[in-house]
Parts: sequence; C-alpha cells; structure tokens
Amino acid sequence: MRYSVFSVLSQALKGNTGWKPVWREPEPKAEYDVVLVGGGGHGLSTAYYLAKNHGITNVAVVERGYIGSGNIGRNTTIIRSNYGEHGNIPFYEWSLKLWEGLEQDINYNAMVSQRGVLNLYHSDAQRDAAAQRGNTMRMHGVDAELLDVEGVRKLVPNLNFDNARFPIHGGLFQPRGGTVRHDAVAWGYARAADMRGVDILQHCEVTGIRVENARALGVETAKGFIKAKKIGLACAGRSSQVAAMAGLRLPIESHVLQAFVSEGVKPLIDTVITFGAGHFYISQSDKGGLVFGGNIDGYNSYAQRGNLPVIEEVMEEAVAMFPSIGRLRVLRHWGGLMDMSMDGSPIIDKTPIDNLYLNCGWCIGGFKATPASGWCFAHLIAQDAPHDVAAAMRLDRFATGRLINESGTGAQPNLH
Amino acid sequence: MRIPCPHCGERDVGEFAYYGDATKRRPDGASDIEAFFDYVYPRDNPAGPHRELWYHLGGCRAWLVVNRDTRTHEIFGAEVAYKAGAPGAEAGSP
Amino acid sequence: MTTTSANVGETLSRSETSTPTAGVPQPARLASGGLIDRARSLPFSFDGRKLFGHPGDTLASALVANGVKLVGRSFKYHRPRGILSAGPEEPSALVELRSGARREPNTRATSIELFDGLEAASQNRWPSLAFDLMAAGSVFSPFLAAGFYYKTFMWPASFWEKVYEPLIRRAAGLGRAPEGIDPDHYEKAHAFCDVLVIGSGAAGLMAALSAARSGARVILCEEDFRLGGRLLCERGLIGGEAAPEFVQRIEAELRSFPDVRVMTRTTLFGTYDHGTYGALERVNDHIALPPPFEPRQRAWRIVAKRCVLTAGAIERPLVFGNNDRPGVMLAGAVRSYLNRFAARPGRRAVVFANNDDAASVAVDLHAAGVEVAALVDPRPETKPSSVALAEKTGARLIAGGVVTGAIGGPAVRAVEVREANGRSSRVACDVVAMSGGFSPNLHLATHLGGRPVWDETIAGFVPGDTPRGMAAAGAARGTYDLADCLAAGAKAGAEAADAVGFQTRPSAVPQVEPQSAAVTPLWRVRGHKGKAFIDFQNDVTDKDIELAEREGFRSVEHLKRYTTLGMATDQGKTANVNGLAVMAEITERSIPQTGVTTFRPPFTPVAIGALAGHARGKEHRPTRFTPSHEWAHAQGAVFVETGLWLRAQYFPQEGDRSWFDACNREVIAVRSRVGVCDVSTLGKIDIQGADAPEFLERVYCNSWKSLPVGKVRYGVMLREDGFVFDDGTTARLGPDHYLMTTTTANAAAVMQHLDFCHQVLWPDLDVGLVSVTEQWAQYAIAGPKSRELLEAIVDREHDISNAALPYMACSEVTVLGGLRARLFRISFSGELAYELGVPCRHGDAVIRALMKAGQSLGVAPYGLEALNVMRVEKGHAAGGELNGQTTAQDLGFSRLMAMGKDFIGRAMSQRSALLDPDRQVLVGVKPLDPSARLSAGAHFVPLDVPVNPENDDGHTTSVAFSPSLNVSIGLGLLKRGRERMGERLRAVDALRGTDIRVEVCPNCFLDPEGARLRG
Amino acid sequence: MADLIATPRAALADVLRDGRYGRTDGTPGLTLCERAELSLATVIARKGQSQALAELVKSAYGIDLPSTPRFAGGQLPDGRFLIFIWAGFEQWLALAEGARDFDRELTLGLGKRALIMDQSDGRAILRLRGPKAREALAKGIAIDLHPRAFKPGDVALTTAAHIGVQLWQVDETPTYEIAVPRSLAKSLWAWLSASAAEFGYEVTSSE
Ligand SMILES: Cc1cc2nc3c(=O)[nH]c(=O)nc-3n(C[C@H](O)[C@H](O)[C@H](O)COP(=O)(O)OP(=O)(O)OC[C@H]3O[C@@H](n4cnc5c(N)ncnc54)[C@H](O)[C@@H]3O)c2cc1C
Ligand SMILES: NC(=O)c1ccc[n+]([C@@H]2O[C@H](COP(=O)([O-])OP(=O)(O)OC[C@H]3O[C@@H](n4cnc5c(N)ncnc54)[C@H](O)[C@@H]3O)[C@@H](O)[C@H]2O)c1
Ligand SMILES: Cc1cc2nc3c(=O)[nH]c(=O)nc-3n(C[C@H](O)[C@H](O)[C@H](O)COP(=O)(O)O)c2cc1C
Ligand SMILES: [Zn+2]
Repeated sequence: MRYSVFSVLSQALKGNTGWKPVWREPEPKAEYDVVLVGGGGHGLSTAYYLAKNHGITNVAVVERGYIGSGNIGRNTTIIRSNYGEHGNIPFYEWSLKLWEGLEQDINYNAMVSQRGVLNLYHSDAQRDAAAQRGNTMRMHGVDAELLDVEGVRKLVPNLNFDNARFPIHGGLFQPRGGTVRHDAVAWGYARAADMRGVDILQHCEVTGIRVENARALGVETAKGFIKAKKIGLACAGRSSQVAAMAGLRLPIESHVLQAFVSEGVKPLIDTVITFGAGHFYISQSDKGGLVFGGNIDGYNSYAQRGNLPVIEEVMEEAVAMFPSIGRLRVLRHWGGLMDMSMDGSPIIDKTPIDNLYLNCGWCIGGFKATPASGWCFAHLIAQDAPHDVAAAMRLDRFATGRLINESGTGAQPNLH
Repeated sequence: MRIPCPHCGERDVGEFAYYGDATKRRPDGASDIEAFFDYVYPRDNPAGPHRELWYHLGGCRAWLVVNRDTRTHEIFGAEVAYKAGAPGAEAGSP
Repeated sequence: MTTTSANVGETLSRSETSTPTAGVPQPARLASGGLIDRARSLPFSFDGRKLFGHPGDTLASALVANGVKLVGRSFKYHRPRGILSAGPEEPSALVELRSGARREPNTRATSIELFDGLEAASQNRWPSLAFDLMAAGSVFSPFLAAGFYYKTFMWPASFWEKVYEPLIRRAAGLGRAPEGIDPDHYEKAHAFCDVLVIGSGAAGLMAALSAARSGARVILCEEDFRLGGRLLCERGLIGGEAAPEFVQRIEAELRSFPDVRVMTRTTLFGTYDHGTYGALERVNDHIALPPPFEPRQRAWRIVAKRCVLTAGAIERPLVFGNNDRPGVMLAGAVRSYLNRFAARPGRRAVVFANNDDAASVAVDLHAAGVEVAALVDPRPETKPSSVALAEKTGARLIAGGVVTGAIGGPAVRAVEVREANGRSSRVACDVVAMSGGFSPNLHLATHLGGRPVWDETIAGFVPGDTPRGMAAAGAARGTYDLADCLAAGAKAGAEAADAVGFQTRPSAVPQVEPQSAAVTPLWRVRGHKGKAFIDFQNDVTDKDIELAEREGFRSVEHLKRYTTLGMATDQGKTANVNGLAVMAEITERSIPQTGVTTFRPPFTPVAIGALAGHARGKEHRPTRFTPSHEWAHAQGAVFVETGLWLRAQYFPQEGDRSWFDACNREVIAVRSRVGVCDVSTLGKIDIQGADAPEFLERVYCNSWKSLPVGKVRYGVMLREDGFVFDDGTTARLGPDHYLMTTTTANAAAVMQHLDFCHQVLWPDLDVGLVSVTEQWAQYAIAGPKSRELLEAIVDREHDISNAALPYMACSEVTVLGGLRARLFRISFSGELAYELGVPCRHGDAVIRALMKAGQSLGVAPYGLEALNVMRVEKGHAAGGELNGQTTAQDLGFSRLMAMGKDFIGRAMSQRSALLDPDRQVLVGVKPLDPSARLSAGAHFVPLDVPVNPENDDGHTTSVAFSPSLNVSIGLGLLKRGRERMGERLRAVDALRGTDIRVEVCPNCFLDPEGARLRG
Repeated sequence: MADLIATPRAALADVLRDGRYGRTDGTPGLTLCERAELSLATVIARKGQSQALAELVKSAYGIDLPSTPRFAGGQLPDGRFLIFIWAGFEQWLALAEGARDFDRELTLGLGKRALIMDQSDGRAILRLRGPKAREALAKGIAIDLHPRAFKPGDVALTTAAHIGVQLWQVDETPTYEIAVPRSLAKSLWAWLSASAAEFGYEVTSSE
C-alpha cells in the first residue's frame, strides 16, 4: 500500500484498521535467480536494486533472525562521505546521493537528516591530515569545510573549549552528512523490495552452501535447500562463517562494537560530532536520546555485547568533549558484530567460486553505505562486473598491496 | 572480562592489548610473498574456541596465548607465548 | 487540581526544633506508622510550590502525603500522569530535579530521597503542568499511532529537515539537559568479594547473612536507601518481630562482620564477563550538595566469585481504559505508600487485581482509614480469599468483574466496572490499586545472553541459564511466599559461600504466616473505554500493538522497535510482559512462542559523568611532563600537547609579535649560534644480550651487524605488511648493548612490537629489552657553537673534539663534575649537533647549566615549532610522511633495505602495488612566488589540467617557513616524484582557497651534502 | 664552571608540600610521601640463566630472588637496604637506599647472569601508609588489596588512572609503595590526592 497524505489521513479516520503487512511472509520457493544471504541493510537494499535497476525479481533475502536484527538495527546511524582515499570517496558519495533521494524512491520516511558531520581536530598534525582529506573530497565534488576553533564554536557552542586536556583546534565539517533512522532503512527497503516481488525469508538461517566444481548451486537453510543461480553474501559480522561454508577464508576478524543511548532530552546537540583525541562520536536522535559510541572492544567476539573498559572510556570521552552532559544518563548499551577487514575498507567482489559474490568488510562504518552497497552489489551480481564506484573494493587487493587503508594502521583491525 | 595472566593472576581486560589469531606462524624468513600473505591477512575467525594473542600491556608485559570462546567469552586457559611452543599446543582445551 | 483541605487530625506532629514552617500540614499523611521521622520536616518545592515531607520520604511519597497527584505529562499525547509505582520501575512520575548546571531531567520521583531544599519541576508541558497546551496534541492522536513517522512527512521532500524534524525534535525528549558544566565530581572504585548479593529483601538479607556467617567476603548491594525490600511495607510479623525490626537486627549483624560490605543507595546496573559487575553508588544524591571532598556518585566495578540475585519482582499494571490516570497505582505501591511512608494515596479506593497478594492491599487500605469502595477481582471463580477480604474491609466484591475504564481528567474520580453478568456501573473513587501479577526482576541474570523461561504458575518469566557463578533466589526467581523467600535466600547464600570454599549451612529462618500468590493472568480488559496503556512512558497502547501486528511487525523485536514499547528510560519494566502477552493473544501464539526482547544494561539509567569518574577536564588523560618542564614554564614557554606529552612549542621573548617570530628567531639562533631543545619524549629502548645485533637485523630493514661500538645509525622499521612503521637512531653502546630511539608518537607501539618479536616470534634469541625513556633527560644541542657549549659542561677528561667524537659517534661522558651522561653526535636539525642524555632527576639542573654556560655564546632554547622547521628544511620524514601508508621506497630508503636478510616486512614490501613506479614518493616543493605561503594538505595537480581525482598527483605533507631561505617550503608525496625534479605544479588547497604554483625539488633544502653536521 | 652543579630534583618536587589536606577533621586517613633518594635498576636474567642468577643473588646478598610477584630483601648485614621486586618474567626492579652507581655495582656483581639497566631516575616512588590507604587505592587500582588477597611482600604490576604502575605492600599498617613512570608522577598524584581527600591525608617530606 502506497503511503500518501491521502492514505494516512483516511486510515487515521478509520482507526488505522486498514493497514496491511509491510512485507509478506512467503514460504521459500525451490529456486531463485538470486539468493541473498543476510537480511541486513545491505542484503535488503541489494534485493531492491536488483529488482529496480536490473529487473531481477525472482530474488530471496534469507535471514537467520528477523530482518534488521544485525548491525543495521544497532548502529549509531551516522552517514557521511568524508573519506580520504580515492577508492572510497566516490562510493560513499554515491551512497549519500542515494540517501538524499531515498524517501521518494522507496516511499518510506527513513528520516534522512542532513544535520552535518563535524570531525574535530586537536593538533596541527591532525589539521593537516583533515585538510588533505577535505581537499581530496573537494576533488570529487564532495562538500567539505575546514573550520577553525571559532568556526567550531559557532556550530557547537557547548563543546569543551576552555578546559580540555586536548584543546579543540578546529574541525572538518561535511554539511551534507547526518543521520538516518536505522530500523526504517531495513523496513523501507524490505517493503520496497517485497512490493517488487522479492521474497523475504526470516528465521531461515543458511547452514551450508552447496558447491560443485567450484560453482555455487544453492544454499542449505533451516527451511531446506534453496537452489540459486547466483548467491550473494551480505552477512556482515558473520561473513567468515558463511564464506567458510564455501571453503573460503576471508581477511576479516569479527569484533564487537558497542553503542549507547541516553535518556531523551530536549534538543541539545544539532550536529553529528566526532572527537579527534580518542574514539567517540555522538548525535541526538529525533526522540531526544543522545546516541553515541566509541572504539571497538578490540577482541574477536560474536557475543553482541561488550565490557566495561570501553564503556568507561566512551563516557570519559563524552564528558571530555561535552562537560555539561555528565548528569545525563545512559539508558541502554548494546553491541554489534563488526566485520573488520584487514585494511579497514569493504569488499564487494566476485569470489573464486562461480556464482558466489561477496559483500563484507564494512567495519564500523557500513550503515552509511547501505544504499550504494546494495546498488553496486546488485550491479556486480547482475552484470558480473564491478560497478565503477566500487571498483577498488576488490578481494585480491590484500595480495597485490593495493589497499584502501584510511587509518594507515595496517593489518590490525583493532587499530583501525 | 578477566584474563588469567599466568604471571600476575586474573586481571581486568582493560590491562591487556589484543593481537588476534595465535595459530598463525610467521613463515620462515626466506618464504615468498604468498606465504607471508597467508600469515598477514586471512583469518579463520571462528565462532567458538579461539586461540589468540594478548599482551599484558598494563601489567607484566608478557605476550599470552589465551583460549577463549568468541561466542560466550568463556576462557578455557592462558599461557605465556614463549612457553606456548609449537602451533597446536593447547592452552586449556574446552 | 484541588486538594482537599487539611484534616487536622492527620497533620504531623510538631518537630521539637520547630522550624518556622514545620507545622505546615501534609494533608494525606497518616498520623502514625511508617518509617519516617515525623520529628523533622523537610521543605521542598515542586513546580515552585513549597511543600514539606519528612526524612525517610521519597519525593513521590512526600507528594502523595501532600495530596499531589498530577506529576507530569506523557511523551507523545501529553496526557496527565501521576505516580504509578514506588520504585525504580516508575514510568510516569519523572521530574526535573535540581536546577541550572545540576539539573537532572527525567528523574524518577519514586527513587529520589527527599532532602531539605529539594527542588523538582514537572516536565514536557507548556506553559504549565495543569494547563498544557501541547495536550491539544491528543486531538491528533489518531495520526500519532505507532510508526506514523515512517509513512508521513515525506511531502514535499525538502521539508523534513527544515520543518518536520525540528518540530518532532522539540516535541520529543522529556526533560531539559543541565545548563553548564557539571560542578560535582565523580569517582570510580573497585571491589572484590566471594559472594555478591544483589537486593536486600527477605531473600537477600538471608543470603547475605548465611554467606557472612561462613566467613566469606560479602557485598550486599541495595538500590534503596534502606535495607529490607518489600519487608519495609509488610505489616505482618516475622518470627514475632515487626518486619522493619527484623531487618534492622539482620543489618546490625551483617555490619558487625569486618569482611561484609553493606552498600545502600547502590544499584547493581550491569553484569559483565567473568564475574564483573557494574554498580552505581549514589553517595550524596540524598542531600542538596555533596560535602567537600566527596563525590556525588561513585561507579563501582565489583568482581565477585559468586553472586546471588535477590532483586525481587516488579508488579504489572492491568490494561484497561485510561489506566494511566493519576490516582491509578500499582497495588504494591499503594501498600508501600501506606505502610512504609504513612502517606495515603486517596480516600476512597477501588482494588482491581488478578492475584491474592495484591488483593490483600485492601486490608492495608482499610487499616489506614481509606474506604475500600470495591474489590474488583477478574478471576472467573469467586475466591474465598477475596470474599474474606471484602468482608474484612467492607468492600463490595465484584468477582469476575473488570474495570473497563477510569474516569476523570487530571485525576481519577471513578471507575467504570463491568460485572461478570455484563452490567456496567460506576464506582466513585480517588485511587485505584491495580495489579496484573508480578514479573521477577531478572534483568541482571540475562545481560550475558541468558534467556528467561516462562513459568505458567506465576504467570511470569524466571531466569533461565544464569551467568556462571550467579544464582537467583526469592521473588527474582519467582518464589513469592515470604517463608519460601527467606529459606531460598539462606540456602542460596550458603551455597554460594560453600562453592568458594567456605563450608557452611543456610542460616535458620524465622517463622512467618503463609501467603498466597495465586494469580490468573488477565493481559488486557476487552472492550475497554479510552486508551489502554501498556508502556506508560512511551505512550504505547494496546491499539498500537494491534496495528503493529496488522502491519507485520509480529516478532517481539519488531514490535518493540516499531511501537517503541519498552524503549523508554524505564526500559519497559512494567510494560514488556503485558505488551508481548497482548501480541501473543492477538497472534494466537503462546507467550514462550512469542518470546521476550533482550534486557541490556544498565538496569536503571546511569549518569555519564559517573562512569567517567576522575577522568574529566584536564584530568581526562594523564599528562607527561618533560624533565625541563618547570624550567621552561618559568621561561614563559608556550606548551603544546603531543600525545600525552606536554612539550614546549616555542619560547616567546620581548619583541616577538607571534609564535612565528619566536620560531624564526629560534631557528636562526640554532643555525647561526646554538640552541637547546628537550627531546626526552623520544622513546628509548635499552637492548642487551648476545643476540641483540641479530635482533636488530630482524626488526629493522637496514643492516646492523656492521655498526661498531661507539657509533650510531639511523634505522627504519617496517610492519609485517611491508609499510613503514617507525624510524630513529640506535646507538651501539657496547658489544651486546644498544640504545634504540623511536619517534615520540610510536614509543609505546614500538616497545609492544619489540616485545612481540622477542617473546612470540623469536623467543630463542638471547636478548633483553627495557624501556628507559623515563630514565633519561635528553637535550638536543645544535648549532655551530654546540661543541663549544658542551665543552663548558662536559668534564675535562672527555675529549669531544671532531676527531674524538665524529658525526654519528657516541660516548659515555660525565658532566658538571662527575654526573654520568651519554653524548650522541647526531643531528636532526642538520647543524653540528649533539644529544646529551643525563639522568632525569638532573634534567632540570642540566638545562639550567646549559643555558647559563651558553649565555656568552648566544644560546637559545628552541621548541617544537623550530624543531619542525629545521627538520623540514632537512627533509626528514616525520608524522605527515610516516603516516602508515608509505613504504621505505616511497621515503627514499630503497638503498637502505638489506634484502638479503630476513626482517619484518621484507616479503610484503615486495608486493606489486608497493613497487609500482606510479607510487607517490617523498619530494620537496618550493613556491614559484617566494612570498606565497604553502599549506599542508594541498594537492598536487599538473599545470593546465582540471582539478579532479584523475589528476591528483599527491599532496603536501608538511610545510614550514624557512627563515634560512626566506621562503615557504614543503615536503610532499608526489606520483613518480623522483622523476619530476624541476617540474612545476599547482598545490591546490580548495578548503583554504589557495592555489599555489610550486616547483618540485629534492626533499633536502639545506646543506644537502651535510657539511654543517660534520663540522 | 664551578657554579654549575647538578642538583637533583625529585619528580614531585613542585607539587608535594608538607601539610594536612582534604578533609581536615579527625586523624588523617593516610600519610603520603615521595621516596626520592633511591637507586633503582632493572635486572633481567640472561637467557637460560635465571637459576644461576638466583644463586648469585643469594650468595652475593643473601636474598632469595622471587619468582612470583613478591619482593625480597631488606636491610643487609652490612647495613645497606636492598630489595628485589618482581617485575615480570625473569625480571626485577632492584631498589637500594643510599647506593652510588648502583647499576655499575649490580653489573659488576650480577652482570654475568643478568642484564642491568639503570632506572634510578625513571620512576618516582610514592609511599602511602594508613588505615584508609586501601580504600584510596581502590579508587583507581583494579586489583584486590584485601589482606586475604594481598599481603606484605606482595607485588603487582597494574594500572591506575590510565597509568602503568608497580605496587607493593610493605607492612600490615598497611603501607604501600607505588612506582610510577617519572613523567607521569604528577598525573598519578592528581588522581591519588583526589582519591585520598575524602579521608584526609598528610604529606610528609620524610618517611
Ligand atoms: C554499534 C554500531 C555502531 C555503528 N555505527 C555506524 C555508523 O554510525 N555509521 C555507519 O555507517 N555504520 C555504522 N556501523 C556499521 C554498520 O551498522 C554495518 O557496517 C552495516 O549495518 C553492515 O551491513 P548490514 O546492514 O547488511 O549488516 P547486518 O544488519 O548485520 O546484516 C547481516 C545480516 O546477515 C544475517 N546473517 C548472518 N549469518 C547468516 C546466515 N548464516 N544465514 C542467514 N542470515 C545470516 C544476520 O542475521 C544479519 O541480519 C555501526 C555498527 C555498530 C554495531
Ligand atoms: N505473594 C506474592 O504474590 C508476592 C509477589 C512478589 C513479591 N512478594 C513478596 O516480596 C518479597 C520478595 O522478597 P525478595 O527478597 O525476593 O525481594 P524484595 O522485593 O523484597 O527485595 C528486592 C530488593 O532488591 C533491590 N534491588 C532490585 N534491583 C536491584 C539492583 N539492580 N541493584 C540493587 N538493588 C536492587 C530492591 O530495591 C529491593 O530492596 C517477599 O516479601 C514476598 O513475599 C510476594
Ligand atoms: C540509533 C539507536 C537508537 C536507540 N534508541 C533506543 C532508545 O531510545 N531506547 C532503547 O531502549 N533502546 C534504544 N536503542 C537500542 C535498542 O533497544 C537495541 O538495544 C539495539 O537495537 C540492539 O538490539 P538488542 O539489544 O536487542 O540486541 C537504540 C538503538 C539505536 C541503534
Ligand atoms: Zn601479567
């Protein structure tokens, strides 16, 4: 059912009794043209763009839990394209463009809010690195501004300007960055894909990938074998396990990243802000809660929860940056499974196995990629060739050395 | 999380730095790129028991091999790396 | 809202010390009973109204005692809200406590201990609580159904950020954040014990007692300011004692054990791995201001070998129309206000409960002089217990009936009751005591992933797999009978102690009257009138759950996220089970099939500041001071943070107009005379052992074995992936003794890396490593007159002439009459230069001596700015070039690499992309216009081509104004740079609006032959 | 230049002033001082020599070199004060009072079996004593200092307020000593003094 002023009004008057399920709950078919493993943001958006851009609608999204149960449902919702590497910028910028038109495209309000993303810097060296990055962005036609401390003060007056251990020298600002309501992205893509005929199969864990003569034939699932002409993996934190079902070993470690939300308060922070003297980022949700996070806990984990050292570190950074929020209270914290690649950048590529395609390595930043990841993965699956903006995200780059290592920390995921 | 340092006793995870998969062996120095590639990049990344390297950074500065379940964080054992010896030596089995 | 006039008979007794206002009546305070101190009155204000309560009150109980019913407005519909509960589960009575920089929004009135001068204000209303214009929003409530946002606000596309979102944001978020910097301080603390007991009700007290008597180290954590839990509102006897007396006696015994720590006002907020628990102690929240030297709150990390969870149970509301009206309360809360706080929530009550325990509140009401108008018992069969209750209290028993709706605006005036025969009637009342049964308070048992299990007999979830070492007992385990709770607690406490080696038996438990906890679920009242709330705080009604089901959000997790059920500050403590049970009913699944959402820490919200503790402001991270800090400070140096270090950036002098002048002056001083700079921050690693040379061979890419004793060599270290990790000089002090220096930034990382190499990769090597960074104060003494200066302080017997100590030599010397020192003839500045290392405690004296001795030579101290200028002039790679993405080849070290040996990074440095001739390599650049100023981070683009990614040939990594050359110079990484010497390029800095033509040149701008440093 | 002399300066010279601080009523909960006049050295057993080193230490000083986190030694028969503090695997911090060129002395005595690195200036050593010492330390140190768990002679390498420290218990008063990297001593002091303020504390310049 299309959402319009008319449908909303008329339903309201009928006590909202006429709404229909936003997606069907179909039984699996015996065979699909494409089976996408993983009903997170990337699996769902891939399904949508396969249908919309490539006319491939005989598609199933196979999800072990409920859709959105993975990282799409547990991230801090920051979107931006302020990357520094040529291999990344066009991709994330394309994603940001897709976000900008998303609501109209999928007829679902995911509350894309371009409130700006500000990365603080605290030293001359950080300023120079920010300038280098911002100038690279500008070359790609991406918006970026280098603010001095006065510029930052104007934008976010309640930061710690007077008594900081690491004084704020300025910031790199991307006005078009912002936040998006995370769950709505999953639901909106699911609904839009479903409307185009995609089957969304929840509670249907993939337990095996049938491979013969280096060709993938289908997936074993909790609901039986499903044959597939092509299989796309978009399993984020569980990529290694699922790839291992086809005998692949990935340059990936799964780590836990925690996130936090405070009690709701009236508008206090209008921008997305990241701390440069640590690992901390914060924004305020439309409900009023401060949503924030920090570094990964730093060890392999599939537990979707973390421990106190990182929790305390995050809180320390919160008050270091905003000395007035110490009395606000955290109401919940949780964790997600991060597919940490060895250079900190994603992989969207074919695999050595025919008909098996790979989308993983999103580290702590794949939410913002959701639209472009789906767009490019759909392109790769449909055309058997990488999309231009994702051409650098190859699996063989680790062997050749053509890495996309934004942080310069090398093959150690907990330092990215 | 509490990591049982064989030297110092059980300590909060905050005192340690992590370095990942301990089953990886650095190839002989004369080995080719392929062997080193295999050492540096691919990971088994198991959901289950995992032998992994930790460094007691805020303590005795020993490198440890810890056997820990990545699903539950349960720790089965830990030993100092230089005693852990050849690959496959078990630091407490589940 | 009007309150009835004061009943003289019920006003409080006058306080002895009689403050002028002590006699102000509390209209709904009972004359006797309760655990309050009537002798003292505490003035407080609510929405500016001056009121009084007593020590022992919570804000909520004091409001009840003052007849205040309307306390806040709801989140979405701005409905009037009162007090629902008497504990931390409170969803409705949220206030802003305190003001200004100490304001605490969304604070539960039920958990605030009353203090003298307490200020509270209602929130989420405008202009006032009673007259809330935003309540008009209720008219639009049909549009505000669950998930309405997702379907709307899309037209026109551009309106979201500009119009809709600001409106939504302003309407959302209950309270207002504090204004200004939090003036209070916080701390963290660590505690360890054998047995941790969480909650001090009947079960917890007995658990702690049994464990304590065994000799175990016990911690008893209680969120409340008093021990006792539900016992505090029991009127029955425990082994012949009044319940509060029993509690006091046990508490006294517990406190008599030296190894028992009783922590009140302490909430256990989270269970973490391996017996680690997070707890928050509200040290001074119960008084107006923390006393000097005391924190406001303390965050504890408790490590316990065993844990007994005795956190009780949380009562559930019933779901009927307008069940959120002020005056509609949980039955247990009514009991608590009456018996513990001697506050009467109303004059005429209706009891509506589906279980025996809650129904018995009728007796407490009756005893307190509250008329019990009706006892509405929804259970189909008439319970003899209810009949007896009705008889005893004079209440009308409406067996098999339900309350379909509450009537009244700002407070309940009556309820509409539907009897078993279907007839409806109204019963006037001003308080409704409701109960839909209990949910064991099992949050802490599930934080590590344990799933709760449904227990049909108690109609509630009980802990399933508990975390290793934790056992639940009492109501938290679904045991509701008091005698059973006492026994279960004693047993669990003893077992916990026993398990960690304290042989013991459960303590004997006193006799108590048996109680019935029989319950028959009633998940919602069918055919109710008006909105029936499930989640009071997030305004989720049963209709929202129906809508979610209709739209396919049937999984509890989808239900939660779509309707926001259980996502408010109370995390659905009173709401979750009702919500999922209604979903189960609608979808005709069982409750276990429907499942539960996940509880996550914290159990109740925790202040961000408390978890940050001492680490605030300048103490956010430790600061490392250099040995010359005090001296430099006295010179008026300006300092700058470099990692944790604070270093002198420059030393301003009279006549300097800015840092720029100072920096130029310092550079010139070094280049023409002599300067001194504190470089103690460089990492220094002492490496000894027979295999030390071999070790260096393997960690550095260049060769080491040929380095003679008494010499220094520059070394480059790679990561195993083949990129440059760090660089520095290493001196051979003896045949098997080296001193390695690292960059300041990487000092710790290099040490860790070397420990890795030593312990993990090559344990067979005979080598020992220790960081001696802290031992040595190290001063760079640079400039043509540096030797002259040194000769003034180095003791005579040491020959430091050019012949005796040539470039790249080192030697042990003594200075200032016998002080042992190390002298290295190395140069970062490119001048004749030395680094002098002296033991740190003499660092201060030595810098002073150098300055004094150098006066006649025109010595100047120089800071980081000048140091950086000179290293750019010399083209040395540093931070901007050692960025983790460059190779040794990129930086011009190809010839250094000794490919014939094994070293870290050797193989991977030969990957094709790392050898690509197109790579960007280190070059120097100079502007064509000598007055132009370069900026770091500008990109190189060939002349006459568009500025676009294809033409991005690199960027400036470091720039400086060279006073020696009188021009701005830069280092940069340029594609095929070495082939492009002399080429002209643009350096485009779009961010700062500059576009400067530069010429590519070698990266060394000054004295490329190194004549000066050999001088 | 006769007027140039190398007067040593204690790490906390400019922050420690004798006196009573924090809460002023009642007896102070603890007493704090810096032990500035000590000599320190890292001693690392040469590869495969730990047994021989232990024997050498025993014969040279009569001290049983601890192989677990403990310290051993004390007043030697010749009146000097020397202890060996466990500092990691086959590694110790040797601490002496009133020694001159301590590292040289150790190298001479133990050099065959051990690597010696002078650390006399690398650490500031703080002494805390008093009934509230444990509680003050618990505000930053994440190890169990209860008398059942940590006793006189026990040693721990751990972290306090983001700073790596070495801690040992001297007696049952309790008295503790903390070794902190010299450059970080003031930050440690900022935390420790804040932690002790609640109990009232006294700073003394001598032990
Ligand atoms: C705390 C946190 C904060 C973050 N913050 C940000 C941020 O601010 N900005 C940003 O851009 N990114 C952020 N991220 C990262 C981002 O959320 C992820 O990179 C992104 O969501 C990953 O893609 P996805 O949505 O497809 O993953 P997921 O939602 O995790 O989807 C993968 C799905 O695969 C399913 N699956 C796995 N195995 C199987 C199987 N065998 N069979 C069937 N299904 C399977 C999983 O159940 C899951 O639903 C954050 C992540 C976390 C955890
Ligand atoms: N008959 C019934 O239907 C019924 C139902 C429920 C409870 N009860 C009665 O309730 C009592 C149960 O005794 P009990 O000891 O199990 O529970 P309790 O409710 O008496 O005590 C629990 C205590 O735990 C504290 N607490 C809860 N969470 C905490 C946390 N995270 N951190 C610190 N403290 C926390 C509470 O403040 C409370 O004091 C008995 O008196 C029982 O008869 C009866
Ligand atoms: C951006 C964002 C905002 C959130 N806000 C809230 C919130 O206001 N209240 C709440 O209870 N949970 C909130 N959550 C957390 C979820 O309840 C939940 O913890 C998270 O989706 C992970 O799922 P899990 O805890 O069920 O594993 C939020 C999550 C995200 C990603
Ligand atoms: Zn250790």
